[in-house]
Parts: sequence; C-alpha cells; structure tokens
Amino acid sequence: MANNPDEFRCQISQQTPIPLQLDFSCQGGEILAIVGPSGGGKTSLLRMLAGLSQPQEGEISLGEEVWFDSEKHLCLSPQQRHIGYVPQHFGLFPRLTALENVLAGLDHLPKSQRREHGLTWLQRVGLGDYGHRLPRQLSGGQKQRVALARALSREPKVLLLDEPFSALDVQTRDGLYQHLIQLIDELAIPIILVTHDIQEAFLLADKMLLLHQGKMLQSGAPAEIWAKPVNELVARQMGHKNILPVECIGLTQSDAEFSLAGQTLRLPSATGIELGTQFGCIFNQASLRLMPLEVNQLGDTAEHWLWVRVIQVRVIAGAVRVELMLEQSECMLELILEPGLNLEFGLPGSRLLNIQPNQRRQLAVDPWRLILIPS
Amino acid sequence: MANNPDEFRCQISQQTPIPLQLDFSCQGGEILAIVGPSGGGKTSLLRMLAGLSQPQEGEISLGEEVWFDSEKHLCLSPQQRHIGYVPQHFGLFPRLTALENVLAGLDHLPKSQRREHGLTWLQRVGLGDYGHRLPRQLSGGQKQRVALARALSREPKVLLLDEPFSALDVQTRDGLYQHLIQLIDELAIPIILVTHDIQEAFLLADKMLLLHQGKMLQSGAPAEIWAKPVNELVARQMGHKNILPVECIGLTQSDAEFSLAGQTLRLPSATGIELGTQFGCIFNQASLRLMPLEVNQLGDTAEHWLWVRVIQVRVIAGAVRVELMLEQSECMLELILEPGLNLEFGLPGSRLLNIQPNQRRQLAVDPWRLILIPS
Amino acid sequence: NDKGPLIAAAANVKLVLDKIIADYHNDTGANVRVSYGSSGNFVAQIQQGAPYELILSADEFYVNKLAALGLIQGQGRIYAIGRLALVAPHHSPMSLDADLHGLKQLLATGGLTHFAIANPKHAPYGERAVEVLTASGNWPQIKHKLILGENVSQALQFALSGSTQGGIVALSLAQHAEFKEHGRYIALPETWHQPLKQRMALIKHASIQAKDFYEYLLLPSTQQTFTEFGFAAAVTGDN
Amino acid sequence: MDWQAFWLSIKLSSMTVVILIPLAMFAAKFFAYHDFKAKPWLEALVMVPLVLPPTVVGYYLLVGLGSQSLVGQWLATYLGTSLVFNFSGLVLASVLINIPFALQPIQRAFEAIPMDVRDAALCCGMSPWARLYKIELPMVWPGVLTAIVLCFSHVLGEFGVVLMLGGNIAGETKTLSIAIYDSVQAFDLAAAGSMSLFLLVFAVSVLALTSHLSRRMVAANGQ
Amino acid sequence: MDWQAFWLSIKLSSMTVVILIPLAMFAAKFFAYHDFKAKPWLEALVMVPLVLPPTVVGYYLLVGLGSQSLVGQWLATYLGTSLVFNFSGLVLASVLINIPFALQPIQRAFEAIPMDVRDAALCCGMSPWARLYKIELPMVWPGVLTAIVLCFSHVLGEFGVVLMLGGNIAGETKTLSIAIYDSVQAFDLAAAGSMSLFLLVFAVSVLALTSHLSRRMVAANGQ
Ligand SMILES: Nc1ncnc2c1ncn2[C@@H]1O[C@H](COP(=O)(O)OP(=O)(O)OP(=O)(O)O)[C@@H](O)[C@H]1O
Ligand SMILES: Nc1ncnc2c1ncn2[C@@H]1O[C@H](COP(=O)(O)OP(=O)(O)OP(=O)(O)O)[C@@H](O)[C@H]1O
Ligand code: MOO
Ligand SMILES: [Mg+2]
Ligand SMILES: [Mg+2]
Repeated sequence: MANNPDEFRCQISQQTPIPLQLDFSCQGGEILAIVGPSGGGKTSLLRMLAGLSQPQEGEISLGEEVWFDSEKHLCLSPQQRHIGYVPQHFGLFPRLTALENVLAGLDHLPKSQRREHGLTWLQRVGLGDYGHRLPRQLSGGQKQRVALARALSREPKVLLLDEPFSALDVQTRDGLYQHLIQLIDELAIPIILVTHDIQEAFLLADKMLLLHQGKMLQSGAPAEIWAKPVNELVARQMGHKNILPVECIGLTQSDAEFSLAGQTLRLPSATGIELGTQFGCIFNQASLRLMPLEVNQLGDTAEHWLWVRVIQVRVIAGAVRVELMLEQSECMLELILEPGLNLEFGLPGSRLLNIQPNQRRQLAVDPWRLILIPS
Repeated sequence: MANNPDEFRCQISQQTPIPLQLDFSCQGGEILAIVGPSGGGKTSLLRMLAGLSQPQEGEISLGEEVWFDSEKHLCLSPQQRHIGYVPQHFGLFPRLTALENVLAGLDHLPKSQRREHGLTWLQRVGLGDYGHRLPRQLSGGQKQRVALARALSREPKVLLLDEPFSALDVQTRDGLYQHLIQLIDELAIPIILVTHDIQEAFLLADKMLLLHQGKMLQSGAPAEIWAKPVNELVARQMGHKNILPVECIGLTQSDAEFSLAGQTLRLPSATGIELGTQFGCIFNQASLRLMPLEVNQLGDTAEHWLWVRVIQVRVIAGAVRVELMLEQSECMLELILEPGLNLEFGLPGSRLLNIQPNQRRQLAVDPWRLILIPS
Repeated sequence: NDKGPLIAAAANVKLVLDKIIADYHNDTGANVRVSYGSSGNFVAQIQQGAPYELILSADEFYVNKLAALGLIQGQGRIYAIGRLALVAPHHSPMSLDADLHGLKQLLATGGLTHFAIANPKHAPYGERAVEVLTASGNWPQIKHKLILGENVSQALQFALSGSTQGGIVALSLAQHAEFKEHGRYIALPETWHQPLKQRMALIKHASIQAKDFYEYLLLPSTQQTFTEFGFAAAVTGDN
Repeated sequence: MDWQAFWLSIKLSSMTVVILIPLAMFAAKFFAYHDFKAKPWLEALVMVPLVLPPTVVGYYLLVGLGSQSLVGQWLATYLGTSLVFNFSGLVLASVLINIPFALQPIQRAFEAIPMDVRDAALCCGMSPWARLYKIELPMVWPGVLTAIVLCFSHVLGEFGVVLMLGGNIAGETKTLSIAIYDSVQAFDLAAAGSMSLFLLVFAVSVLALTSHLSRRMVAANGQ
Repeated sequence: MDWQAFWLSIKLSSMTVVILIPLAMFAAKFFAYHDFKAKPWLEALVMVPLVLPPTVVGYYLLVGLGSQSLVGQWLATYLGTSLVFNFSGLVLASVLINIPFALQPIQRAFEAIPMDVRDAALCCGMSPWARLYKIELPMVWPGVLTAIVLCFSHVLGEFGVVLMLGGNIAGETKTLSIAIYDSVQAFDLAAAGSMSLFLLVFAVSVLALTSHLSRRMVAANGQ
C-alpha cells in the first residue's frame, strides 16, 4: 500500500452485532462529514475508528501506519492511535473539573506546558471562567464544549467528532467552526465529523458520506450529493423536502412529459428516462415560483406550471413558509418565499403578497432545476 | 387571579445558585420556544417549572391551580403537577426497556390500556421494533425519541421539552414535528420548548423568549423578534450574521447618513436616530445584492452600495456562500447567493457568476431592509 | 418433656459427660440436653434467665458467684477434680517427665519458643498451669514464651498445632484418642497446684429430672467414669 | 453432619436477610438523599457492631435484653415473651450486627443513581412505591446483592453473638457454626472438617448460583 | 486501659487496610471488566472466610501455616521466619478474612463507571496508571471508602482468627479486642466496659471524621 502520508483509510465489514459495510478515506486537512438517519451506525463506526470496538473484518490505517487488520489480527489500542474523540454523550470525567478534564488528554505534552495549553483551549470554547467547575455544575452545551476542548487540544493524529455541536446555539457554534477550521490549517489532520445538521456539513465538510443501516448509500462532495442524490432517502437526509412521484408518459427527442397527480409537466429529456418509468422528482426551492393571484397568467396549457392550493402560511426568519397542496391530490409542497426568489422582487411578508389559505394559485416550475431520482 | 382556564404563568426571580428573573405565560395550545446562548439558564428554568427545584421567589401556576408560591410556601411536587418532561440528557431508566420506559409514565391510565398506548407512541417516534431494547442498546437519537415518547404519551397538563430534537436528523425530526402539532391539537396544553434551532422555533413556536444569563432579553412572536431584535446578542441568537457597527454622521428630514468603516451609507431616517449615535446595522440576506463584475455600474457616489473584496466562495445546499470583506476594514459579510435573490436571476453556482476570491466587487444595499439595533 | 432438662457444662468435661449421658440414658431411659461452653459465659447467661437447670462448672469460683447471687440451690457439690498434663507434639525436642526437668532443659538451651496454656486470667486450668510453672521454677524463663488459649481446649489445639514445643493442659483432654496421633503427654502430680475442684449446682427452678441427673453424677459408678477420663474422683465425703 | 444445626443456620441467615434488607433499603435511601449535620456520626455509629468482639457484643446484648433488663422485663410482662435463649433473639441479634453490611453497599448504590434519572422518575407521576420497585430497585440491585451476600455469609459464620445470646441450645439456638466450633473444641476434627466442608460447598454453591442468576436476570434486561 | 493492645489493634487495622485495599482494587477492576465462566464461582469463593466461624478459620490457618505445614517449613527454611504467633501472621490473616469486605464494594463501584466515561478515558492517551489514579480512583472512591470502613472496623472487632493464629501474646498479638474479651470472661466488667467504650468512641470518631473529610474532599471537587 503506497498511501498518502496522512490519508486515513477505512474498509470494514461485519454482520454482528450490527451490520456495517464501509469503505472510505479521508486526506489530512480534510473534513469528512458522516450523516444519516438516527440509528444508522455512525456512532458504532466512530467507536471502531477509535479502537473502542473491533469490526469483524477489514482494515483501518493512517498513512503507512496500520491501525487494524483483521487478517493479521492486528489492532492498535485507542492510546496507540492518538486520536481526539468527542463522544456523542461527551464522556466527561465526573470527578474532574473542566480544566482537569482537558488536561487529562495532554499527557504527551511536557508538564510545564499542559496547564497553559489547556486554559487556552477552554478560553477558545468560551469557558475560560469555568475551569474549576465540575461537569455536573455545567449546562449541557458547556459540557459539550469541554469535551470538544479536550479532544481538540491534544493535537491528535485523527479527530473523531460525534455530533460535537448538537447542544450549542448558533452563535457559539459559529465561533467553534472557526476554531475547528483554524485547527485543520495548523495540523492538517483528517477529521471525521458525524452531524445531523446539513448546513454544518456543507459549511465544514470537503466530503460527505451517507450512512443508512450500516451501508454507505452515497459519498462525495456535499454539493454533488445535494444535486444528485441516488435515492429518496439520501435526498431527504440532504434536506430536500418536496419529493413527489412522477411518471414518464410521453417522450420526444428533446422533451419528456410527466404526469404528476393528474397534472402534466414537460421537462427536458435525459438519458435513462423511458416511457412508463417512475421517478421521484425534487421540486427544490429554486425551481418554484408562486405566481400572483391573477390566475391564468401562464395560459391554460400546463407545461411548466402546476395548479396548487394554499394550505398554510407562516412567517419565518426573514421569509414566508407556504404549504401548498397539488390540486386533486394529497401531494404537499413546501415553499420558502424569500423576496425576489420565488416571488417577484418586492417587499417580504405574506400580507403584502396577499397569500391566504385556501387560495388557488399557479406555481411556475423551472424545468432545468428539477432533480429526478430513481424511485 | 382570574386566569385563563389553561394559561400557564410563571413569574420567578432568584439570585442563587444562579440568577434568574423571568415573567412569562403560555396559553393552552400554544408553543413557547425558549432560546438563548449555552449556559443561559434554560435547563434550570425547566427544572423549576417541573418542580425539581424551587426558585427563591415568585409564582408558577396553571390556570387556577397554583403550583408554586414562595409567599404561601406552597410547592407542588412533580407528580402533582402531572407534566411531561424531556430532560436534556434524556434521563432514561437504564434497567427498563424502551417500552417499559414509556409505560413508566402511564400510571394514570387503566392497566389494560397502558401497553397499547405505549406501543402506539413508540411507533410514532419510529421505534416500534425497539420496544424490548435497553437504553444502552440504543443509539443517541433513539434514546432521545424514547424520552420524547415517554413525555408525550402521558397526556400531561404541561409539556416541558429541553432540546428534544437535538440528536435527530432532519427527516426524523420533521416526522416528530407533525406528531407534536397533532398532540397540541388534541390536548390544547401549553408547551414549553427549549431549542437551539431557530428554524425549529420559527416552525413550531407561537411565542419565543430569549434567555441570557438568567434574564429575559426579549419575548414575542418569532418573526417580530427576528425583525426587531433589541440588541446584538438577540440578533445573533436569531441567526443574523452580518452585524456591523455604523455611526450617524449626517441627518436630514428624510435621510440619515451613516459611516461604515470609512464608506458612507444613506438610509431612511427614523425616530431615535441622532447625530453621532452608534448603531449595529444588520445586513440581512434580503438587503444585499452582489453586482456583476463590471465595476462602477452604480456610479461613483456611494449611497446605497459598498465596495467589498471577495474572500471565500463555497457551494452549499442549492446556493453559494460568499465571504466578503468591506474595503479598508476588517468587517466581514456573509452572503448566501441563491439564484435570483442576491444575484440577477440566472443559473446558480459561483462558476457561472464568476465570483473568485480577491475580486473587488460592488454590493448593492436595499436601505429599507436594513435593521438598526442599539449598540 | 422427653428431651430432658438443659444442662450447662464446661467445655473440658465434654468427652466424659457425653459418655455419662449415654450411660444415664441406658440406665434410666431418661434424657438430658447439654450445652457446652465457658463457665464464665454460663454465669452471665444464668443471671439473664437462661433456661439451664444444672451447671457443671470448671471450678468453684463461678458456682460460688452464682450462690452469692442466690440463683442456685444451696452451695452445689464438687463433681470432679481436674488434673493437669504436660503435653508435647511428636516432633518436639522436649522430653516429658513429671518433674518438668525436660522443660527446664529445653528452656536453658533456648530450644523452646512457644508453650501453650489456657489463659490464666479467666481459665482455671490456665491458672493452675501457672502455679505449676511457678512451683517448678520455670516461670521467669517461660513467661514470655506463653501462648494463651481462650480455654484449655484451645490451649491443647495450640499445643498440637506443631508450632509450639508443648503445653500444660487438662489430663482429660490429653488422654483423648485424637491426641495420641499428634503427641505425647504425662500426667502432672496433683501436689504441684491447688486442687481443680469442679463444682456443680442446681439452678433455683430446677426440675425433678435435673435433680435426678445431679444425683446420678455423684454415684460411685459415675465417679469411676470420671477417673477413667483423667479426673480425680470427687466424692470422698467432704461436700 | 448436624442437620438440625444446618437448617437452623439456613433459617437464621434467610430470616436475617429477609428482615434486614428491606429496612436497610429505606435507611440507605434516606441516608443517600438527605444531608444533615449528624449524618457522618450516624453513619459511623452504624459500624459499632463491627468494632467490638462479637462475644462482647453478645454479652452486652444479653445484659441489655435479658430478664434483668428493662427491655426484658417489659417484654416478659406485656408480651409474655423473651429475646434471649431463643430463636427470635438470634434473629434480632443477627439483624443488628449485620446492619453495616447491609446499609453501606445499598447506600452507595442509591448515591450512584444519576441526577437526571432521579429527575425523570419524579416527573413520571409514579407512586413512590412504584418508583422504588420499578426504577430504583433494578438500579441499586448490584448493591443490594452485595449486601445480601455479605449478610447471608456473615450470619452463617457468626458464632460469638449467637453463642452468647442464644446459649447453644440444640434445635433452638445451636447453629451449624456453633456445632463446628464445638467439634473443634472437642477435638472431633473429622466432624468439624466434614461440617466445614459441607457448609463451604453449600455456601459457595448458593452464592455462585445467586450471582449467576442475578447476572442473567440483569443481562436479560440489560447490563 | 490496655494501651499496648490498643496500639496493636490500630497498627493491625491500618496495615490490613493499607495492604488489602490496593490489592482489592486491582482484583475488583479485573472482576468488573472481565467475564468468564468461572467468575461466579470465584466471586463466591472469596466469601469463604465469612462463612466459617472465625475461630475455625483461625484453626485451619494455624494448621495450614504452622511450622509443621509445608508453607511453614518453607518459610522457616528459606526466610527464617514464621507466620504463627506473631504480628505478621495476624496481618496476613486479617488481609485474608477481609477480602470479601474489600472486594465486593469496590467491584460494584468499578462496574458502575459508565461506558462513555471509560471510552473517553481510553481515548485520552493516559498511561493505565494515570488513568487509574486520575479518573477511576476518584469515581470508585465511595466504594473504596465503604471497603476501608468495613475492613477497618472488622479488624478492630475481630478476635477469633486473631486469637487462634496469634495466641494472645502481649505486645505482639494481643489486640484490644482480645483484651476486652478476656476481661469479660474474667468478669472484670469495669475494665471491659471502659475499654469497650474507649474503642467505640475512638472508632466512631475516626469513622465519622473519615466520612466527613471524604465528603468534603469529594464536595470540594464535586458530588
Ligand atoms: N449545579 C450547579 N452548580 C452551579 N452552577 C450550575 C449548576 N448547574 C448549572 N449551573 C450553571 O448555571 C447556568 C445555567 O445552566 P443551565 O443548564 O440552565 O443552562 P442552559 O441554558 O440549559 O444551557 P445549555 O443550552 O448549554 O443547556 C450555567 O452557567 C451553568 O454553568
Ligand atoms: N449495545 C448494543 N446492542 C445492540 N444494538 C445496539 C447497541 N448499540 C447500538 N445498537 C444499535 O445499532 C444501531 C446503530 O447505532 P449507532 O449508535 O451507531 O447509531 P447512530 O448512527 O450513531 O445513531 P444516532 O444518530 O441516533 O446517534 C442502532 O440501531 C442501535 O439500536
Ligand atoms: O474453663 Mo477451662 O476449660 O479450665 O479453660
Ligand atoms: Mg450516534
Ligand atoms: Mg440546558
């Protein structure tokens, strides 16, 4: 194996206690985000990477250093792997203060430097004044930050983060993102980040891996996965909302006609589309535009537009969230109306647009922006 | 006190062990979201509402029923309050199975109905097949859902939720939102929801309360708080990013001139603006539009536009995140470019727009959309 | 009550008494129950209303104490006279003689490290053992080598454990079959010490059956049994 | 083999455990969750039965409960009963001297229940009894098991207090451990040896079985 | 008051605790974290010293360690020493018979350390010693304290084994508890009473102080 000097490689498979089948790598200086539904096996995977449990088969290595090899019956202990690990439930040492918790990971530093280094990291996570507190005297988010400081401060060879920001507010979170990015600039180590927050993954991760029931459903750059999810589950995990079933009912050289709950849509044709095939169609925000109340503006031939009924309108951060139902069906669509995007450019707020529950509206669809996925 | 039949009122104050000063109410059928920075006192507050600790002074009541009254030395026990509580760290009973955990809260039901009711709720949170598992055999998100099922299933008089969705993926979360909304329709009880997710608060909450160091900084409808945050801390907690310091340097009847890092902005005048006053100015997404590369398009008089330099470009879910720096300053601005919003309507992706790091660009500002906050 | 009256008896008469009780049952068909223990404990227990009807003490002291407390009928009777024996485990370099010359010699050569007796503070046999050691002139040299048993039975266990070179215990125990496997013994003359008068007494509320057994113990045939087991006969006339 | 003594020992051990453990659980829970000035002193006082030689403890119990004592006289007058030289006295004594073995491990187990679980239990609306039975007992079970094992074994082996307070009456107060002691004293080493061996094999089997079953029980629902 | 006996008791108790507790910690940790077929049996075997009457245990120890025994002969030949009728023998015996009191509570405490804390400790790169000292010891401390308190008290009060193996030699093997026993047997109730009282007051004070200090210590850094 002629690996990159600090490429982290993992190729494991097992059937019990839970099935797992994975093969991925992460370069030094890269962040790999692992996402997937609750119970998918993310924590189980991280514990294996940390050396806290052993897969049945496979190999885990960092550069030239083999951490685990089922064939050679080789398995380095967590100590030997020198990792930084933030467990999902923090795993703080209950009888040590916050500072002592951080210092507990710094045994590799000369004694004289430990304290200062630990304090620096406590300050970075915003807990400079809480060094003397015991875990039970800290709030949930404060605990999580101590665990984070403990893992980041020890200059690990690989960083394993299990939903490390889940208990934190936006503001604190943003500050910590910066420290994480700074750390990766300094150390250029591989970072494996388990997260449920897609925004977070987009912001931080270079690569992303979708884990479901122990299987890798998809991996690649976050934007790629977002733009080309392999199936509906991936799409939903990536935050796509409006996934409706469509069926190809007509095919020309350039166009394909789809039926959607009784209405018809004309989309650009593409390879793989055959007459009668069923797809999931993602109507993402950028592809939809709610038309003003004056009906029939788009003409009566339904080609790039749909008839919908307004179900609910709710103002959310700087925008309006509208729930629509396709006419003559149960299909729901969610639309976040930001001024200028799905509406004509103007002032925000549903009042000004006069969107009211039960209205019948036309919804323009930009066919180029729709995403088709196998159903 | 002639209260609403199921109005939940809380008016408490204390200095130790941590300072808390709150006064709020929540109607039956309403969701009150409590947000605020980590360590702000949210969990401490919820424990008081549950009867697990006592504030030094104040009164807590539900309709006519007084739960706590420091003057009358009255304090109902948690049992007497009949609440549903999801603690931040779940507090599952480690020796009981998932189903038994749920059943533990159903002592008020006739014995024959308990099991069925418990199973129904386990199914609702997506754990129908996990009833026989012990907590230590569940993943983080599965544990959280058991805790949720335990609290929701017991038809409580008030529901106290401490970040009940923090360990869950988008998809699972969305499903649970529906169940929560359904529950509130059935029971019409007050629900207090602590959360760090502003989107969640917007989606679910009727009212919102911002807690910082034990004090209520602001309360009201989420959209109101978003649109008129009383200070920078609130603004940041609401997810506002681009908050820059401006100073009023000129004042006419209709307009006010502000200096921002050496550049000048002309905004509509308003009450409370005086010459020399300093403000924080929120440049939210809807107020900014990045102009195409051809410079000087807006003319040389800087009235409603700023000179910026592109620092970083990153593709995120269906959009592009651009980091900009105001010329001749350290002020950073973050811009989420969605097609048609901050850009001229067109295809997404930074490549197409040709946004590159280090470019000098013009940024158009819509003065009507800016938010000024006291600094 | 066919189980018979309850008797408290000093541990050092266990061997002989078990035999006598068997004989008694054969002779009369009657039963008695017996509880072995330390005489001192019995006094404390009888004071607190223990259901004993007869006490066979290891000496006179405790019976006299009970008499002073008015808990027994009269003064009781001496039922046996205890005798002492010098014992040594088989491997011991000590030669046994009734004059304790062997002991003296061993002490002189420093070959004696431990010597077992019962605790003289509360065990009569221990008290008499000290008298013997003093009278034979061995006391100053031996007093730091003493291992004290809780009672004379434990002293014998010490002596047999192999970790002592010998000890002074009750002849009745030293004669025991079990002992012969482990060591040798020689009876010590009764003149070396005050007589070990073992006194018994009927408790105040004692039943007819208890009194019957009390009488049985004083029969010549029974007294003969006592001598077979290493006691000197007690019933010679004086109370 | 003195079967009578053996069964008496088993009866005494079992009754002691059955009486002591529930009481200890309440006391342990109280000690675990309440704090007051005198607590360290009370906790230390509970250790007293361990600090004195058993025979001496037995002696003081005898004097304190015997027919000459106030307690003894009251018992005799009003209940027509007595606590010395009979089985109920032994049970009382065994319960008293085993308090430290029962209390300490259970108290530690209660103290170790995490705060959030206690909170959740309080908020579940169960009656205190249901809470104790359903939630707390399964959690403190390892501590309770330790207490049971220590008490059971200790009663089997205890003879000082039993001898003093009970008086070695066959069928009533003569336990197997007294029988073994007697045999050793009477140089019946063969009998002592066989009874000791039997007691050991019995006790070790019972304890191993208990620990095995309890492990399986706990494993069946978890740990 | 027999001061010599008192100091001997203190010395014996302290040495027993000092020797036994560290050993028990290793054994307890091993038992807590490993599972194997023979484990219930081993755990039960450890209880053996409790099941037999102390005097009988003492007798078997005396025979097993005495100068005629293999062990005794080996000790005498190669080390020129002996374990009967002297202080080191008492220490050995005390350590042996207190194993159940030391092992059980500490084992439970180790078992109660949550999985995620153990995981985190493993991932922190500390040496096993540092881990034991910094992380585990503070967490199992309540269990260790229970073990110390039980062992310390039990050694103070134990006299059966001590008497049998030690032989009641003043200044060498005559502990206070034997002295008290002797006084009671000799009907010197005044001496017995005053010594008992002194021992009780002393023990209760020491235990209360220990529990108080340890509470403060733990409170200073937490619980
Ligand atoms: N037992 C305690 N002793 C002293 N201070 C405590 C204790 N428990 C919590 N605190 C402090 O009280 C403050 C409020 O804690 P609380 O848990 O209520 O915060 P929170 O708003 O729930 O935070 P988070 O969002 O991180 O969960 C924190 O600063 C915390 O450090
Ligand atoms: N000790 C165990 N015994 C049996 N099954 C287990 C055990 N621990 C976890 N599991 C199961 O393994 C699966 C994967 O769990 P894991 O904790 O890895 O999920 P996860 O992806 O981290 O989920 P989450 O996002 O909810 O934390 C889950 O279905 C869980 O129920
Ligand atoms: O009372 Mo004894 O049996 O002389 O030691
Ligand atoms: Mg997980
Ligand atoms: Mg909290």
